[in-house]
Amino acid sequence: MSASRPRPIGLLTATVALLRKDLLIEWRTRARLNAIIFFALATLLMFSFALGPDTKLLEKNAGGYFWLAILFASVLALGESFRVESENACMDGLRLAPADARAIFLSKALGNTLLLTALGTLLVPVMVALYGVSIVTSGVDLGLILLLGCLALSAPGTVYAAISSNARARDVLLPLLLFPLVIPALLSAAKATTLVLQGDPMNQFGSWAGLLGGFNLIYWSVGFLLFPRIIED
Amino acid sequence: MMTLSTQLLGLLAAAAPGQVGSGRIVGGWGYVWACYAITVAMLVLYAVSLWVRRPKAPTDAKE
Amino acid sequence: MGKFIKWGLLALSLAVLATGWWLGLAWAPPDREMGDVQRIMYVHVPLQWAALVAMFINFVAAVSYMFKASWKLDATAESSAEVGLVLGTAGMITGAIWGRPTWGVYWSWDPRLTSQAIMLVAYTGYLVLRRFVEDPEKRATWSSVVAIIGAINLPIVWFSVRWWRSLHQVQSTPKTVDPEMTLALRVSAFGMLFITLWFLVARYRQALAERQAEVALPDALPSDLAAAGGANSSRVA
Amino acid sequence: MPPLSAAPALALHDVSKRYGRRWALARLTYALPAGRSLLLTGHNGSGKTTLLRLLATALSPTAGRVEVLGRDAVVDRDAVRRDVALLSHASFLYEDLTAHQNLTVLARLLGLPSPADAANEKLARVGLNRRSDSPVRSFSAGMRKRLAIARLLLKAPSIALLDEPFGELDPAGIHDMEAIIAELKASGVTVILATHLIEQGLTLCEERLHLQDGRAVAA
Repeated sequence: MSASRPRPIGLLTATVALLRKDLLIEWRTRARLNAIIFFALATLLMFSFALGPDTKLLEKNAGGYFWLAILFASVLALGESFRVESENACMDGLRLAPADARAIFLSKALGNTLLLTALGTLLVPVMVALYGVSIVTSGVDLGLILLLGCLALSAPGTVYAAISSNARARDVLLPLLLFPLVIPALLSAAKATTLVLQGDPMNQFGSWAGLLGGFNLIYWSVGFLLFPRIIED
Repeated sequence: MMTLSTQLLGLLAAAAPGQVGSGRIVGGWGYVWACYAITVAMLVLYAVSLWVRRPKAPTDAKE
Repeated sequence: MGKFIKWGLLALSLAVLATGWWLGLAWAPPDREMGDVQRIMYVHVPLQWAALVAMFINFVAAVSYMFKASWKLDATAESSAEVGLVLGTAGMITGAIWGRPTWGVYWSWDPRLTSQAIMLVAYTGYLVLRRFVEDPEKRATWSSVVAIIGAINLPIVWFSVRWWRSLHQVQSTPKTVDPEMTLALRVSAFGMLFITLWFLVARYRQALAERQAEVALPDALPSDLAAAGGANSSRVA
Repeated sequence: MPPLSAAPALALHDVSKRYGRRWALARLTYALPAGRSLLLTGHNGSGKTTLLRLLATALSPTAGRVEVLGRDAVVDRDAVRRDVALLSHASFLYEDLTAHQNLTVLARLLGLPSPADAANEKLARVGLNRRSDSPVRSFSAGMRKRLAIARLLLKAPSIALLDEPFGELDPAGIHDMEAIIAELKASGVTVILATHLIEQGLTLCEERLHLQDGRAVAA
């Protein structure tokens, strides 16, 4: 063929190219995306029904419910993002292209972070309205926790979604593997969010954000190192 | 790795819960027997499950 | 050696465990504050130690598998996770029962018990994953990844739960223990450890036999391949 | 005969591949001289697809060594991947993206200077330029095959691994595919072709390997 020989591209370029592809697919299947958003909204709503009209209780636990809604939505989003790759063996197509497996991890995890962060941003006003809470300390803190929390759900989530998408009973397997793993992230994100919503007299926000940061550091490295072993065998 | 193992040991091994309040607890043998009975039952059940799942065909004599 | 390990080790461990429990239940004095309830320690603590040993073996086997693939390591990982899950569950149940007379409730969100509960769920997930993957090589690799991540998670869970709880209650500190108690505890712990070892060996043999049956050479092939089977440069030895 | 210095296009040393308890390939040894093209024949399940996937490094052998252009397919995997391209039963196509977007994604991963133009060029080559902005989900099986071959052409491989390229194509499509394969060969690409259409295969390939139960047998 007359075309010039392809030359290898760097990790960053590959990540960006794959991320663009994932976002393009999300955009072209935005009906699916909308369904996930409505699922999260419905989850928030269901908590208020499950607890009855006790506004005090809802207000007190708003941070926890908010993060549970995001966690449930993340399981759906992660499952979808790997279902797209298993259709027509697209993951094989990427591996043989060749795309660096670490770039696949980074693009999937970053794409999922973006999606969840956007979802969380949409959920905040709904939470404020439904649960009657208000942002007491600062919106910047809330944004920081939202970003850190979504990063923390995405890295281990990507690793486990890659595994469970190739196993039987994938829909059960992903939450079973993921939920015990993200408990520390969920716990610190919910705590920190509660502090933002109810005031932070003892200045504990920093420690929870720090814990979340450490969690991210560990699992982004672990995923980066172990993900290639999952998709190459 | 040693650090992790030590940490793990410290994590659960010394899981002897401390006591709350003061004054000696009297009796409570029922709790003690329950613990021992449950443990023995679980170990026996697990042994039985190992027996049930034992390899059907014996492995080669060479191995 | 099979017979000796099978029955000799079992007899030894049962004898040691029975001695340890007898020492704990009849010989050692009751605790100054907890009274006779404290005798739960001689079953609870050995269970927890043994579960930890099993989980640690699982972690080591999983990490080793990442560096050198072998069915023996895979079988070790599988057997230790299962034995650890059984012992850990027993340990958690006895811990909860112990909590009833001492704390007044079965479950107090104590960091250790909570971390352990999370750990048990994680290892249940590990064993379920193994059931749901057909391909032996993939199953071994993926479950190793899950085991490594699960082990890394343990200290994180422990710290976060402790932090989370410490805002509500002060952690109780371990108390000093009488020498008689120490001896009874040690003997019980060794007995439990031997039983664990026996379970591990028995389960390991099963797992290895299953793996070898899964990857056995099919009958349809010419005999030359069967002969070379042991010597080929298989990725998974 | 190829010059002695040239490494064989591909060499299989005692290659076996096991799926569970079944051997898909059993101790296969074969060397394809440089500059020749290979026809793989055999019944369904004889190991043709497995062999192509091994050569494409989509699988690694259970035992034995696979060499592509003198490089070990396991040790030098990434280098081998850049040399080969696989047309497989699975199309590697994203259903939700358009034909053009599918090719652009690959062109970016390959580091081609102008991905969109390269994609357009290959779409025109396989006669899909009028449907370039339709999502793959709306494509027929034959159109998917054409798009998949465009994907292969985009990679400009030294070795093209074609697994049943004529399947699901109408007579005109088969004719086009033959032309494309002839063109690949003319430009110096080694073609490894697995097909049931033996006449077409024999006109395109100089060498033939007949597989039966994962072993090479005389056709």
